[in-house]
Amino acid sequence: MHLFSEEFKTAHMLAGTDARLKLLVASGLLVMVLTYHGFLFPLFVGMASLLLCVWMRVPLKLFVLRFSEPALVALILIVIKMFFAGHDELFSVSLFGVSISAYKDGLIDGLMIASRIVGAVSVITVLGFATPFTDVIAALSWFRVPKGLIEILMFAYRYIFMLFEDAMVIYNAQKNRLGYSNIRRGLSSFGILAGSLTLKAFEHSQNTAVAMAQRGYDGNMPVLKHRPFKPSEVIVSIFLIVIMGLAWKI
Amino acid sequence: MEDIIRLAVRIDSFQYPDRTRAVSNINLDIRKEEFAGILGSNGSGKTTLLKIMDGLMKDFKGSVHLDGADIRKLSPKEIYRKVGLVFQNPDEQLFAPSVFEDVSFGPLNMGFEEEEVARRVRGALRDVEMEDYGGKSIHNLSFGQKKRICIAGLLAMGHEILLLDEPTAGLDPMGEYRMMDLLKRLNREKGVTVVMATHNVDLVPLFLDTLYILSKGSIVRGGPPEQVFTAPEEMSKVKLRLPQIAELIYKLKHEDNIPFAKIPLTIGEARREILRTVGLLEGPSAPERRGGK
Amino acid sequence: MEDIIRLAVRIDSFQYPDRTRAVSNINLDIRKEEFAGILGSNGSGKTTLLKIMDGLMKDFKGSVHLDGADIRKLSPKEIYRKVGLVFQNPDEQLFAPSVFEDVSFGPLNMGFEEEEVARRVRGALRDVEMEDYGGKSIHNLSFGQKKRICIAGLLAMGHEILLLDEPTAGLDPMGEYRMMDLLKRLNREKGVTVVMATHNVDLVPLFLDTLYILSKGSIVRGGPPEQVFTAPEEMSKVKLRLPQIAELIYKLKHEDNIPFAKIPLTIGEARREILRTVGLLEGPSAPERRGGK
Amino acid sequence: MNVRKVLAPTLLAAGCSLLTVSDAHAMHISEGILPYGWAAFWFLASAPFVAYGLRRLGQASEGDLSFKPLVGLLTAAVFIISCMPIPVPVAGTASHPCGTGISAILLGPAISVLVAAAALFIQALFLSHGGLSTLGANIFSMGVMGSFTGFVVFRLLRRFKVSLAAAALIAGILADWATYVTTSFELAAGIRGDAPLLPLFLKIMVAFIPTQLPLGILEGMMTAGMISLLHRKRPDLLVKMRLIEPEESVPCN
Ligand SMILES: Nc1ncnc2c1ncn2[C@@H]1O[C@H](COP(=O)(O)OP(=O)(O)OP(=O)(O)O)[C@@H](O)[C@H]1O
Ligand SMILES: Nc1ncnc2c1ncn2[C@@H]1O[C@H](COP(=O)(O)OP(=O)(O)OP(=O)(O)O)[C@@H](O)[C@H]1O
Ligand SMILES: [Mg+2]
Ligand SMILES: [Mg+2]
Repeated sequence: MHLFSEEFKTAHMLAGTDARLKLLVASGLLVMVLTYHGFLFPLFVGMASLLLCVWMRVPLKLFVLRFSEPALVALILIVIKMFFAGHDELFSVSLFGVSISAYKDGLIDGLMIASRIVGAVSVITVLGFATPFTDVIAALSWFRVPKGLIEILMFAYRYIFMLFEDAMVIYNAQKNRLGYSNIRRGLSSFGILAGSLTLKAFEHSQNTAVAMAQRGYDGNMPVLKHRPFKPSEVIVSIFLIVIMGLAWKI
Repeated sequence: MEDIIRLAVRIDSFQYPDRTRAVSNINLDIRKEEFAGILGSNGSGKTTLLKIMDGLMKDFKGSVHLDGADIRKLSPKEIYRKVGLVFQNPDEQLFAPSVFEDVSFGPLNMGFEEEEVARRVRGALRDVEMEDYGGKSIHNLSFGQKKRICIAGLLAMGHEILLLDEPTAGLDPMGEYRMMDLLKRLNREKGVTVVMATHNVDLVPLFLDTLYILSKGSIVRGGPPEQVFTAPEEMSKVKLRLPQIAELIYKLKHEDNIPFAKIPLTIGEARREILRTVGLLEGPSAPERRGGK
Repeated sequence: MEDIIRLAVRIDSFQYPDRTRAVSNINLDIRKEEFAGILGSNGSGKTTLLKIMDGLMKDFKGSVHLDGADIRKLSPKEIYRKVGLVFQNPDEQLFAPSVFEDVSFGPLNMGFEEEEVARRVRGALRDVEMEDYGGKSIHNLSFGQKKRICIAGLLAMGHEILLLDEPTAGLDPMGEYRMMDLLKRLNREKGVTVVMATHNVDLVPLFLDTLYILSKGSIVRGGPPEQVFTAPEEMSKVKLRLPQIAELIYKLKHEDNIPFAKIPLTIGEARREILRTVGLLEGPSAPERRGGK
Repeated sequence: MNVRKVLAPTLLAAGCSLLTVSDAHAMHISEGILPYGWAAFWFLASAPFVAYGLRRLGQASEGDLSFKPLVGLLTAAVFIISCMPIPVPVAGTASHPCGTGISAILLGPAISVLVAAAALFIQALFLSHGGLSTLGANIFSMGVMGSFTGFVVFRLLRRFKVSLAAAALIAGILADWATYVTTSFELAAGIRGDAPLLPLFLKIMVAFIPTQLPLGILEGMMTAGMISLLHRKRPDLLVKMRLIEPEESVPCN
């Protein structure tokens, strides 16, 4: 399962940097992208992020996959805006006798939103690629995100893997006994898989609770420890924010 | 083994919700620093009994006392400070993403400093011979490796009472032996009280102070291992058998009429016994001649 | 064992996604009606090897041929009509709600009529001594009982080639013996080719035609069990040991200089060997005197 | 077994489509779509619900160590369920169910908001599915509207002695639709610029009808399937969640 693809995350310098700083810088950039009026800055951020991803050796396939959804949304938005909002008629097409006109200001609006999407998504994508999940959690707890939420995130993260794992395991077990030998049997097997996965998952969560209680869990996860900030990293982060801030201003 | 009772188990009966009566008529005292074993066939109730002793199942008829206190009235925290249970199936026990995180979970909850935690984790991983696997994901271990990590997870906490459900199952022959040796050392040197369920008639009984035989949910025999393993017929009634070494000597004694004085359980004892008996057959001087020890 | 190769395994190397190299340089031929065993310490790659042989993992370097056909090119249907794998951890294998439903899953998929399915399920459950548990929920079984149901699930399908990952682990001593006996009978009477991974040095090797020793992902030794089990030092290098009986006789022979002609693996053989040797020491007529067989 | 019949096609479709990535998820609002004003507004709107959820979580997990793992499990389930793009042939696009119906029924609406928040956060960060800046909006539509609708509908129907499965079915459907209506509104408000809100909202909603109508029904069936499966196999859980009375729990074997 390449959902989180932790594998390449350790291979580069960015993975090791303080997750709190990464989170701050990313949020800063995100705010700048959202508050910017125009195309240039978001596209610039997008380009920079893309380069970073290349540098991090993010597999291209993964990258495209990550961007496919926002890109499509952006495209749809451009179309919606172009045809449904605006005054400045650009051209008009006639479809089944109904004439629909495209508007120039609508198109520009659409493009602006699209560039915002590209910029924002790429910032978060880099953040996601560059930060192991557990680091994110630790950083969040430092930012005083409520403990309940943090714990749910931690459990959820574990169970996501577990559910995929369990689904694979059941699937293999069924395949091994000819579970998917024809469509009818396949359907029935899949039903069993779904049901079994559900029950197994609940069973698992109870087992986890018992196993954790056994080892001293009393309803609160042990506190996550934080290393002190590294001055060099802090300086680089501030520098980055300032530069980007300048670019944003211009 | 001292004469203080740490776990006093009196179970009239316990039924699972589907009405399977898994254990009944249990009267078992685990003494301080005892090394006890529970041997029984599949479905005889070993796991159920250990889970009851660990306070995980409460709706049994009878009582279980931990250091004199009713286990049903103790909070999980009070129980688990003293008692730790290694589950039979490692997948029921491991939950953290990586080996290190899993093993450190207990010590962290006990409130130790980071260094102490790391020290304990390293120590525990060394004990189960998995030092190099700290960073590995839990899912990516082999079965025997998972089993080892389960045990490490409890060792790192340093419980006074360890309950182990088949700790040697799934370990390789050398791992089995080392694990038993480790438990024995914990028991002798640190005074840890150990209760383990097992099928391993060949190896495990040699390490135990007391051995209980469980059959259909009840204890049918108990005592030092040499006294419990007597006749093969007795054992096969409860779907068990003698240790192989014992069986060999038993057969030589009873079917081939070689006059062994006792039935040994270990290779070392058997060697001595054979040499002595063969020596007897040949005349008293024989063993010396062969330099046997 | 015939001289037709059913599984030809040539693996240069196999790596898990996290870069663990689990097996390498495997060159293994499983013959028709062979009963082969793979012995190895924890993490030596047994499970991985069996999963590759079962077609579950395909991105290895090398080739595996099933009856001459590249296993990577066969459809699941083609593979699993012939080959069945019993997983090491029963929780990886059982998925249906009840025992009956789980065991009948395979036969149903093979398209049998309801009666035939029921007949097969009953037969398989009888084979693993779980006849009375058909209606029980899978989750409510003991570990050993689950293990038995796993095996029943495959037996009910009647595969020509059975791969078993630690089929005796978790079974009680008598269950272990019966299971091996059952597999042996399947092998001898029905011509089923059996490959099993195991840690059980004491019992399992006695039943095998061929024994392979796996260490760090490679096969380091192979041959009939008597030839593989030679010196204890050799074994302990790969974290294994001799069967206890063999070790006893080995020690008597090499340390106590009792002139045994060979190192037996089973109790029966050991008895004969001891009687013969002791008889020799006493003079040729001795065994008859004691009526030893 | 009826559950199996319902679950099978549902999940098979979902599973197959996981492999063919042809997705334009309509349910979560993507990163960057909303102008900052709206983004902030939706954060503020959902904050009280999250806070309330946290309080309920604290109360519920007190003395029950298995509660937080259970919430985590359902979060994982919601995460996965709302990652399944389901192709809808009519519209030529794909969308996904949200799963908050089931979590609201099992855990109550307040905690279900948390579940949605956590699932959305992980998706935003690691899958670019939804977004951090649009997290507030997505929590509001999927978490708040989805959960409360699902929960209220379920409880109401149960009050009128509707069977568990039927109540779950309808609750699942309506939770899904409520989410989609809210999302459409958020989207329209966010992107309209100076165009009038209502027509755009209606257009977006209509555009998604072919996708979302059948999807809602699919989600309802999934919810019903899971609830009745739990009812048969783990009635103890439903009793614990106060969905059924202890005497309603059929003994399992
Ligand atoms: N959750 C459960 N619900 C119902 N019955 C159960 C449950 N767990 C175990 N049993 C039954 O209770 C009996 C005792 O089970 P237990 O797990 O204690 O056996 P065991 O001695 O540990 O066996 P094994 O050697 O196979 O581990 C068995 O007959 C089993 O089928
Ligand atoms: N899914 C996985 N991902 C990564 N590494 C794995 C995975 N499964 C097993 N390994 C590693 O591969 C090696 C071989 O594992 P395997 O399960 O084949 O061992 P085994 O011989 O079956 O051991 P055991 O006796 O404990 O069952 C081990 O070092 C293990 O840690
Ligand atoms: Mg057990
Ligand atoms: Mg293995």
